[in-house]
Amino acid sequence: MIRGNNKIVAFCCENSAYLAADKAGRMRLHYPDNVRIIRVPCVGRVDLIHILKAFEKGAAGVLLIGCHEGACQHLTGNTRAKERAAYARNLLKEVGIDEARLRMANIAPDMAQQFVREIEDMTEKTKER
Amino acid sequence: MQIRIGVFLCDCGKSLSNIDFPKVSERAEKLQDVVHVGLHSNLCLKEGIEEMLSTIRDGAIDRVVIAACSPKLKEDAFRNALEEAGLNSNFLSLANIREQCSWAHEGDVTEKALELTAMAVERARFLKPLVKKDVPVNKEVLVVGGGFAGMKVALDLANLGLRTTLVERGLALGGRLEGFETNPAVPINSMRKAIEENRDIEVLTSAELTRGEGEVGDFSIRIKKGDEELSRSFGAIIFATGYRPEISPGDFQLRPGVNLISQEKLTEILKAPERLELRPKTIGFVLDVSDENCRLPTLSALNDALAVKERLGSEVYVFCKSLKVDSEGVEEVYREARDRGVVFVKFEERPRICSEDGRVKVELNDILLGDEITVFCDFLVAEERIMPSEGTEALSSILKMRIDSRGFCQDENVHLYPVSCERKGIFCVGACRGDLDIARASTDVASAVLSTYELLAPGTAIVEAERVKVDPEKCRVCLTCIRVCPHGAIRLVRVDTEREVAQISDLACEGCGICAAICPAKAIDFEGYGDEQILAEVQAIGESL
Amino acid sequence: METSSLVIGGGVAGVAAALALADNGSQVYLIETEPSIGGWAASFCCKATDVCTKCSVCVVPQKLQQVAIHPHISILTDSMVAGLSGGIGNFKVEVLQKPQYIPPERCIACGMCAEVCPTEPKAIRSPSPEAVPYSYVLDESRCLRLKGETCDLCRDICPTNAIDFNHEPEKKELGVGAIIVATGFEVFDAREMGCLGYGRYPNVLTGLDLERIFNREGYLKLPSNGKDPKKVAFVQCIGSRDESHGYCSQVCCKYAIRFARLIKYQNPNAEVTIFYIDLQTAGKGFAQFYEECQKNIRFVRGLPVEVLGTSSGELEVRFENISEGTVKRETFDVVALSVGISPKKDSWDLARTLGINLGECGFFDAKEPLNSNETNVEGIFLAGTCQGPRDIPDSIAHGMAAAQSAMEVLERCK
Amino acid sequence: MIIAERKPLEEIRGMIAGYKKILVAGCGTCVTICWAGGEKEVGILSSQLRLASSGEGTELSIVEACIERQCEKEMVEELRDKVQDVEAIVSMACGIGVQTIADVFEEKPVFPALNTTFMGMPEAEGVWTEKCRSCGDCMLYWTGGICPVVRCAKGLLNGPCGGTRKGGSCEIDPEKDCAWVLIYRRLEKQGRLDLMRKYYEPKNYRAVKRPGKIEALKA
Amino acid sequence: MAKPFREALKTKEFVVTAEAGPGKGSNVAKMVEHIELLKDRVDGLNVTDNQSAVMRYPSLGTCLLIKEHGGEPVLQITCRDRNRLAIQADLLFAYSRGIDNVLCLTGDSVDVGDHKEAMPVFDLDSVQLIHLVHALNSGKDMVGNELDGGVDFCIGASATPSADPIEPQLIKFEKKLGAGVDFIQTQAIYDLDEFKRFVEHARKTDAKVKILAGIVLLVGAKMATYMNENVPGIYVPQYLIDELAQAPKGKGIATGIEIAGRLIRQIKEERICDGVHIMAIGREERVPEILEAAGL
Repeated sequence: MIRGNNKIVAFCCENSAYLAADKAGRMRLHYPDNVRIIRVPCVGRVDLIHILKAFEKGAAGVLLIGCHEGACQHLTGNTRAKERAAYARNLLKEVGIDEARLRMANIAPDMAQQFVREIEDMTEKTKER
Repeated sequence: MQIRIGVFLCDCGKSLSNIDFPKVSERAEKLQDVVHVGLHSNLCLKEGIEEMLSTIRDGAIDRVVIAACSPKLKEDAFRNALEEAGLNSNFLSLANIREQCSWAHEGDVTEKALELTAMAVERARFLKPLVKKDVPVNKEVLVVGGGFAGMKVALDLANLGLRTTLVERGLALGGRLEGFETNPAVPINSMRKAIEENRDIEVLTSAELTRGEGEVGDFSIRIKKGDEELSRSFGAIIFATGYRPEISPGDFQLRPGVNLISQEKLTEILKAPERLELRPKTIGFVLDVSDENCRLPTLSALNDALAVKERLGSEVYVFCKSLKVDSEGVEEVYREARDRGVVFVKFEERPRICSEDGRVKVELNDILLGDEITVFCDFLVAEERIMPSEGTEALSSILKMRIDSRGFCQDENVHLYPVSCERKGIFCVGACRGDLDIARASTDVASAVLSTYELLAPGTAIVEAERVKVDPEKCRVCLTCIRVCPHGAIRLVRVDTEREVAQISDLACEGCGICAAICPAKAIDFEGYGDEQILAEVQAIGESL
Repeated sequence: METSSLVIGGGVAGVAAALALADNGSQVYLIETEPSIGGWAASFCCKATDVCTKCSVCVVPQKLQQVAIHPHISILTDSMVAGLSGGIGNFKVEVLQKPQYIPPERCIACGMCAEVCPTEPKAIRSPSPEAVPYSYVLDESRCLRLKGETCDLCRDICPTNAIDFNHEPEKKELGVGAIIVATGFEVFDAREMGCLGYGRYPNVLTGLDLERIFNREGYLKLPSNGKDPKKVAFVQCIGSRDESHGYCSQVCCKYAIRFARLIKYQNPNAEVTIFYIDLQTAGKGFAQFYEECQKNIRFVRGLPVEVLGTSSGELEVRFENISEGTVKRETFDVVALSVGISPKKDSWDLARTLGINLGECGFFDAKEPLNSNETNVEGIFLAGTCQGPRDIPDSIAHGMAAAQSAMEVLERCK
Repeated sequence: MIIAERKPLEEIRGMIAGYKKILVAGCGTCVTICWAGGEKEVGILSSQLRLASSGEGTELSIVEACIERQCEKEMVEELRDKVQDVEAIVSMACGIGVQTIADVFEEKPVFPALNTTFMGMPEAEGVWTEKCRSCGDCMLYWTGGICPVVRCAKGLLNGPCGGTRKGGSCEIDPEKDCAWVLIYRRLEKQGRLDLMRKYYEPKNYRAVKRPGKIEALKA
Repeated sequence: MAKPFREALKTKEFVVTAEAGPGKGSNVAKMVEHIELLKDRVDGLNVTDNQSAVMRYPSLGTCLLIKEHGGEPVLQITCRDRNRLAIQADLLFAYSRGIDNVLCLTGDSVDVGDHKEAMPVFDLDSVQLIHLVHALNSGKDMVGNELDGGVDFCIGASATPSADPIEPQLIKFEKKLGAGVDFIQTQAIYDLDEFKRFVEHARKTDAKVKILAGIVLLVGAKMATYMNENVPGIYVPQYLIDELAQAPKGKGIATGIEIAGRLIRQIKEERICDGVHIMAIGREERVPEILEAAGL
């Protein structure tokens, strides 16, 4: 049995979500400290295996956070990530992991509040397991 | 060879009080390959960096992990520092323990700080050096479209000493504005003359693009002129293919040419009013019927309305829903028109237009008066709907670039505005990317010209060689990466005599990593965000240290 | 002959111009009167719902980032142009910089100074989250020490010994080949239209207020009681297309519609109404978006003449519904005034210093309509909203265009 | 090339139930290109298997490998060391690869992780369509290069059935084109419609004696 | 005792056949009813072969039944369920029991039927099937072996006049004619002008072939629109749909019968073709009414 931890792995696009996270810090918006942000150049970089391995490590939840649809600097990165997340949810279902533990979100650089809300949400959702 | 990682913790002037730094450093020392852990207070300042550099030199450290403020602030400064220390600037791994740790949470976050550091260390263990290199770029520029924008591009580039080939589909340069009286006025003729005299501008009329390969700095293009096909190579391409005005008579129950005339026809009339046997008493302009969201028709209607007043002295009505005044100087023109007695009638439901004993009958609900009115005009000047010019789609598919939802060049994405498209080295200026007035178009031209100049003028471009790289051994040539690359940066090349594999252009690659994520053979590595590097971070999560 | 250049104003247009010049190898001085660059746009908010609505705000932070770390750009904050001599190719610009009690290059933003500052409110302001450079600012008017009292708390605690009370205003002389003016705009002060109740009622806001609320809070709540808004009204053309503003501000209709959409997205049962004269819905990619919006946003032609507070704390809007030809009253709980773009009041001083003309609307005057960057003075160019209303992409384009004109000058200087 | 699809995880887990140490072997040719059994997929399947078993608390250790071609005995040999210390092999190759591995490592149970579906080509990113049924009696030369045997749902040789839908799509799937309409259009374009008017004798379905075997004549 | 179908084809002005759709199961009572009802009113009862790929009582069995009750059967054979051996065997058996009319069809795909997992055979196609019957008629099986006791079938084939696109269909149709058929039975037709064009075309290739227009009984507007959308090769013009729609509730079928009658009458009067084949799918009992409506 993999040692479960309560960590939430958040793959954050460095053009949007990562900046939002920084801003949240600057605004001292306090959110649960179980989140681990992994910076990626575009959320489209996140591969299925990255998501699965995170769960293998016992992550409570995985977030893919990118720019809003239509605002990806690489045009299709975020939409691909969205499709990938959907596909990954099936893979998780196959292994009996609650799909809700993987989510794709869209956060703009200035959306510190929304970023915090995402983290809190995911933390809540993954608490009762 | 054994990796020697140096970890540099910064407590930001001892201000990050919710992190127990001694504890962090003591535990960090136990991490694999870590040979040094130092605690600093001002790593971002000169003196801080100096300290770090000497430690790096003395400790023969070859991988640097810095746990401090957000990479967005000092990453570049640190990379430069590494080079100063004689290390490859890529041997840096950062942990954001200020913005995303100390500042972001209440209470003690030592554990998290430690884990973030551990993640950075794990990542550092897999870093490989990145080499900067110069790639030559072709300084020739291809300009597609010989209208106002295209000609201006060619002239401005020539001013900056870049040679251009100006390809025009039509018989001559000039384009849409040819023969039109525009406001502001455009010196088409003098521009054409200037181009003819300019040695750095090659003009190809009645010519069209047939094929396009390659990427920024090295596009190879086939151009069909008459029955001969020329192949040329260029460093950059600028689209100035303009727009196509479309009159849909279907919008009015009128006979085109008789009581429904085009803007062109009106211009003709205005050029020589004396030729008219009888002066029209009333002329109407209709807007927002064919397309509610265009600026250009409004602009031309306003200018024409004024001209009509001045030269024909007719009654002028402008029927519209919402007058588009959001371009420079239009409000003034609008006011002037009103002062000169042009009548503006606003409607909510589209007017009922039909011809009645030779004249045009316009019935509509004038929302300012709040009731039905009927206006008789001698003729109506048809509203032109602004459409992408013919072949835009074909052209963009030749160069593998996306078009927007209305079929114009350049996808709707704010990061591309004003003039870029998803492929580096290809620019779209003027009305080919939407309905743009002349003022905006000339601004477009200037920005595209400067971007092109920046790209090509030096003759070479400095890139990080093989940051994203296809391993020719592992590549199965499934073409997936070529199909998915949003920047058209990947192509097939022969590695040895018989075998072809995908190869990424260092210059055209924008480093998104989409290809690396999707490659079914895991043949693509993305230094800094490679699988092993990302997975290393993942592995470090939740490790009790 | 100088190949370096000066950009006056650190807003989007200025930043775009500076980047374009610097990327082309010119040494750029970017001067900004405020303590940080970015101008208005830096404090604006993304208006995306579940999809991007193309407001372009998200392109700003990256540009600021690039400027901040660009080796060829030196940023001078708290600075203004005091004098100009010479001409195209070799201008001598006299720049006056306010005392840098906390020099940005020394401040690590640890914030300990603010913690110890005894005054209330603090004399040391923390930078806004998007500030570039990200450093603390000392407010002369509040600082005890500068008022002559003895207080060294902040200086003593500052870990980098950055704080220095003896800083004097600094005069710098810069030699540049070309100058780009990008001083931006002023937001129309809605108080000038007292009848609309701005400043009188907490729930009467301006577009600018909305930008800031969404930027900081992320969600719109009633300023009066923190509840979700149920009925929201937008009023267009505030400080645009009137006697004193003979132009369209170009941005208001779009931002109003985007905000309306965003509010609907965040709480779908809110009713949103937009009062307008002519809707400016042209522009790349906006048509379909507007189509969408018409489904769940109410557009009313005609502008309110008066906004009154009701006993129940709501806002009664009296407006002439032109389409129906009637004067109506309707209550809302938020009224947002779509304030427009006004020329800067102090433009005149700069105009005099640089010898460039002002147009009748109060914006800097472009020499010829076909090149709205050129001024009457050779070598001085205009960028962005200081020349006329523009949205973010147009300002960036205009900035780059100005840089292109400047570049031609600098090329000749080489 | 050969197109395959991965089996549902449940089915695969059913096969390997009880084994504690397995090898998941990918194939680097056809099934990599069709996103079914390449190195990437090996990683995903292995990860899924680990997650599933750890979820149940059963232990399972997995060796991951991906070789050039599983349909070559010599190349399969590369796996020998890895095979040595596992109890079973999950092959992510086509049916051919699975059998090759099974032949080479007779002593070990070999399980297929893929369903081999057809021979086809990529239509677009992530889309593959069937193009050939290896009937051993190629008739493409008179059907304008469009194979009615596989692309007509009924494999008709003398023209379309009455089931052609409006606009020329297939009776069984409006998404698919009627092969014979395609053939008609192509031959028409080439001015060779006479080919379509010819009568074609019943097909020789034994052109290849099954199981097929070819011995190239040695020069 | 009805006179042989082939006789009717040769001699009669206007030939009428009706379709008999076997049911699922061994209970043939209802079938017998229909046979009794129709056998003397029509020149041939035409039995479907696992129609729409739904497993049913066999075509061959039903034909025997018709024979037993003194009717004139037309055996439908599709290529879907039997390979060339089975087909030939069945034909020999049929002939030996006096069933000597055969309609050669491709057959609907198993995908549309109730045994979707079944192996679709299609060893032959309809054109090849026609050739096969000719081979048997000449006393040899399809590989040329002599038969001990030959056969003599009256051969029919199908056609789809309202297919879109029509050209490929016509080419195949010409092949059928080329193979040699005695009669053509078309898919349901409603637009007579279109049908006329089709007949013209057919005559060009084969002046003698007898053409029976397919008449499918419409029971209501819904059915009509459904067929337009879902049944390939059938097109019901809007005016007919409207006519059906206007019919009072429950009277739809009456209107349908009326329409069918009208069509048949017009075909007969204008001598557009040689007869009709009535398909009253599941409503065989109403066929007499149609005949009356048609004045037959």
